[in-house]
Amino acid sequence: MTQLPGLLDTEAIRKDFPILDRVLHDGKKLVYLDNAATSQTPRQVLDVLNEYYEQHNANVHRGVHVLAEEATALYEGARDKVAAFINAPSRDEVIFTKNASESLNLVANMLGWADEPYKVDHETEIVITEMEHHSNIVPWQLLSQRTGAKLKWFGLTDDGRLDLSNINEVITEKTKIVSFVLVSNILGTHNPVEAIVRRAQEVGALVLIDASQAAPHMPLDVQALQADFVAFTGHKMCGPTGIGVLWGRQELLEDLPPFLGGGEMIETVSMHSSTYAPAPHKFEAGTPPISQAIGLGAAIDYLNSIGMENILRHEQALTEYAVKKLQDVPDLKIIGPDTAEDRGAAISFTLGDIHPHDVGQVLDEQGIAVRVGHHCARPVCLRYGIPATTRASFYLYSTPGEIDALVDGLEHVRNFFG
Amino acid sequence: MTQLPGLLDTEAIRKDFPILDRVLHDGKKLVYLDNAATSQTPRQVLDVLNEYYEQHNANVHRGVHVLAEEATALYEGARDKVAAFINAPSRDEVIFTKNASESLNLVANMLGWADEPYKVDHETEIVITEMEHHSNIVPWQLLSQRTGAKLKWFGLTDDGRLDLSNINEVITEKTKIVSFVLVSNILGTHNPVEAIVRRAQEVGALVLIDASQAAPHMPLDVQALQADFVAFTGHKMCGPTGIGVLWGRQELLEDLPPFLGGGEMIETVSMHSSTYAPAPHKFEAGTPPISQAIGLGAAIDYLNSIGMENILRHEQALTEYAVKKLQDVPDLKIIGPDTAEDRGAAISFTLGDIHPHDVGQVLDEQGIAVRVGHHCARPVCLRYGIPATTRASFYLYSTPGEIDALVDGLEHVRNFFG
Amino acid sequence: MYQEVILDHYKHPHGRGLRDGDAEVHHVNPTCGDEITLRVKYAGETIEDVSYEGQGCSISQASASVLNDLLVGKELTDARKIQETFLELMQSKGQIEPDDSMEEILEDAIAFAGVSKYPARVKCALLSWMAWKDATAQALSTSEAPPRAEEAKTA
Amino acid sequence: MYQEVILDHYKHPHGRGLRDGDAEVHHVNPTCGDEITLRVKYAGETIEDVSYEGQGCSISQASASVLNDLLVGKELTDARKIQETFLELMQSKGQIEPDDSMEEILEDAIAFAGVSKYPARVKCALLSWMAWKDATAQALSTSEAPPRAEEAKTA
Ligand SMILES: Cc1ncc(COP(=O)(O)O)c(C=O)c1O
Ligand SMILES: Cc1ncc(COP(=O)(O)O)c(C=O)c1O
Repeated sequence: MTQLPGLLDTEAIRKDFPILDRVLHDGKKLVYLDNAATSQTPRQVLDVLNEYYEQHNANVHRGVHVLAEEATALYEGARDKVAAFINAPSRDEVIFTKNASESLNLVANMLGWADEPYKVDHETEIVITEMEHHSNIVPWQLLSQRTGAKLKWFGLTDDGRLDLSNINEVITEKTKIVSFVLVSNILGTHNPVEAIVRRAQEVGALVLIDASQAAPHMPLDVQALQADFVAFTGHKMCGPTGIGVLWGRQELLEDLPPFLGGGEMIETVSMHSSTYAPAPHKFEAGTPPISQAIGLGAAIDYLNSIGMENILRHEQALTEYAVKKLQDVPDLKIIGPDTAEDRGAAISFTLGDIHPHDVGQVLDEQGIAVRVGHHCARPVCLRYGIPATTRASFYLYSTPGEIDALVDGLEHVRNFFG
Repeated sequence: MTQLPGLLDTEAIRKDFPILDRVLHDGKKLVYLDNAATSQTPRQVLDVLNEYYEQHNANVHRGVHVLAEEATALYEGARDKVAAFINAPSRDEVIFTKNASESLNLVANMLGWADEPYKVDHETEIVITEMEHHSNIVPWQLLSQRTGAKLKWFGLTDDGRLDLSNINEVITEKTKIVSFVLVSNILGTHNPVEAIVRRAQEVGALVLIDASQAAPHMPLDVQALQADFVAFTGHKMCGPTGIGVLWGRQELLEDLPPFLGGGEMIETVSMHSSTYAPAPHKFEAGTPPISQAIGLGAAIDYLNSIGMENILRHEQALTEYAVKKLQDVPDLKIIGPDTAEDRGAAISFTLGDIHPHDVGQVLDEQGIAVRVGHHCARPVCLRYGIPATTRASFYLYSTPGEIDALVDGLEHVRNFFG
Repeated sequence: MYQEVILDHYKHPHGRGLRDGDAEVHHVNPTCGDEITLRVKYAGETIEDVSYEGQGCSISQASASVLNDLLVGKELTDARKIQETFLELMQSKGQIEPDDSMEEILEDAIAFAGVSKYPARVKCALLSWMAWKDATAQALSTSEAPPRAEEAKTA
Repeated sequence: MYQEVILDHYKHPHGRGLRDGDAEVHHVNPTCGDEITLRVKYAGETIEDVSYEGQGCSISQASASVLNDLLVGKELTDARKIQETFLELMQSKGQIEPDDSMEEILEDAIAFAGVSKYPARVKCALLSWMAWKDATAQALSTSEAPPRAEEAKTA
């Protein structure tokens, strides 16, 4: 077995993930390298979910019976855990959504309906980047179509990084919001937050950071980031599906208008008018994803038990190993940074003329699960003139042995289509 | 044990719900009568959730590996189950949301951004009723504030039914949308769909039916209802939290604009513009609540195994029994229809001058879980000049014995505060 | 949680009814609809009267009655101390075991210790106290600049 | 799913390249970016040529090659029958065991039976066929009113 400095004790960790024992296609052991799409769920999280439904299930808030109080305490307890995990100044700044996409749309809609000074309208500009996930592109296209605001973006350099050379032209006095990804899900690039935030603050624009590929993999400190909003999603960080998070600065959440209307988000309702509860409830209409939030809390406990610094170190070691090994595969070209520096553990590549669909399919026949396609970041494919990529992405349970299996698998693919 | 005609074999059914064995406050057995807030979850659903996470968990759509294909088949299979459950003409008319509130907001937002003939603007009118859940009031207040459309509503009669006497003045040629609840969560009233739909069709208005309190309790046939949209929520029908449904007529879903933008809802994206996938995906941005949809599918299997007709009969028998027994409690006044006719299994009442909070608390001390407050339907409380109600609500596992326990509990409450 | 003392105050509220005052506030607990209208009357720094009307559960009603008992006749500095101690108790989630000094300050109000275990009911217990705080701020701002709580404490 | 026949067609595509035609269409598979530009040329009801250019996976490329093999020289009625049979096979989710009559109609295209088990790949296999159908409709509508598929079948 390959030993790299900084690796976690994956033998022990893998025991927590029942799915990793799955055997596919008559005897192929699952090699799960699709973690940027979704992570697997440890039994510690499943245990908490089961216990919730078997012991405490009730609708939250305003109940006076025991189950309702327990469910509320668990749900609000999960909020405390998330707040601590991202070092939020206040638990009331943590809004539960259904996924990162809803979190991003929530901000776009708040700003669309906001009063001055936040209001996005035809005289203002929105800034994103060419490496955004579709979930951080389409909401802004919709907002721009509906308000007349101009949508601008940072382009990419040939080596898969943000081109900030024209930052002062892209972010201007007209910019109301700058929204960008902390770690790209297709390129793996870890973006330079500070430079962007500094310029945004200079012109008084708000900053939204899409941390969907960061929160699962490294310590996240919203205060250090100096952003106004940070979005991420539960299913990529050992949590269940159906839960996302939006963190936002308290005074913004106070000032900005609500998005979805309904039960739980109100203070008082009459047929003629309503007033709204303070944040976070103002932004959580209807019965929230209760068990999912609790499951995310359990996932955070699990990640903390291993340590985000340790997870980061583990993935960095794997990424360095993988980048090297992959570059030895003939005809393989990494799309994105081709060193382990300032990058996450998602590595996209092309393999000669072999279409990623074929790469993925033949790898699958060997039990190796990777993602192929444009990874919901089609502008990146357009930018690099490729139809799609194959992407391998690692997590805390990934091993060097799995990277070796991938490399062997790619050799097989080459022979197969050679 | 009280035997009523039409009752289900609750002894067998209750074995499926682990939480019903819970013992509270040193030895009080849980009597769960808060089913209108949320239902309990049978182990058949939990088993499916666990199996999903332990065997098949992956992100859905566009994956070529086994797990992705299995997860997609399970997720889309759940859509088939929902479509069959509500007799939808097409599976593509079933949109998964996070809860009924999102479903209702989705329609309000579609109409706000729609082109003619659907567009809601300052020349048009929106019609709701005074017995709506806040989740079917606030979205329309927001839409009305943001577009200038006029919000109108049907009032209530003294016996807790819709006052349709002025239907032709309420629904007019200006009406673009009529949105109302099929079964009220506070009054229990089952509303006369046909009269409202007929008038709406006459003036060419769309009809949205909030079936949150209907779908769990009776056969639901969207074609028979002749509505344009129907919304409901998974956690009230033995499913997990974090999943809701919006059914809509195909041609409307084609014509109307998207709401949340992001991954999965697109056809093709460039930085300059995007096109959208056909429904239902057009309305499902981001990673959907995968396991929750699958869990809802399992809940539907479970309900079907018992039979929605049988569940309806069971609840009708219980409701008739409860209405009679409750009326024998001195000072108890039912808010809503005081017979079992055209009503669901949620019964609200006041008990003399004793505040519902006190009623609920003292019942809780006896292990009896009811809901107290305005039940997210504050206009109903205003209408009847009461601050709040106590509400008992039943489901397929409820028994006459639990109703007896409630009645005894209420006697105790009266003595306690007497 | 339903201590005899609480039930007594609920059934026989002290000082209920609206009388003359320097300021009036109306507070609502949106989750349950509890309401209170409350007036304060000051003679300099002395609380001459706290009068109130309202509807709500036994906890919110009894709490208003206890408030009237405890605060009428007190100096503002002492009243603030009582209010803060009550707030601390109610936010303790049942973790504080009231000691003698707390009992001395809170008198009958110590009976609400059990309520602090029920998050849904804490707001009921605090309703009148928050209303009093608010009304006092209004009354004093219209007369003369009030001493701030912090200054008052060290005075 | 990667039958020898499919790989052969992929590596040595038949009739690839754009030539003269009556109509041209461009189809894209948005989920994977597969693209095809396809032209049809008719001589009356006879398919004189199907020419194409495109990029995509082996399945979509091989499928276009097989299409060219199967359809060029056929009468429209027969071509429609082949297209419909192929569609049926691809939508079978691996449930159809192709019988002799199907094999006779589909020839090499029968090799795609295995692909039908992979929902994500079915669209790849159908891309060129959908493009052909579309191009044909265009070509015929610009010349004369085409016989409808239903009529053609019973003819
Ligand atoms: C009638 C009615 N409509 C809408 C809702 C909202 O459902 P959810 O809270 O799941 O969004 C509820 C339940 O809370 C309800 O009873
Ligand atoms: C960078 C990035 N942003 C946003 C998202 C959207 O997350 P979700 O699909 O959970 O809404 C993803 C993942 O799909 C992502 O990788």
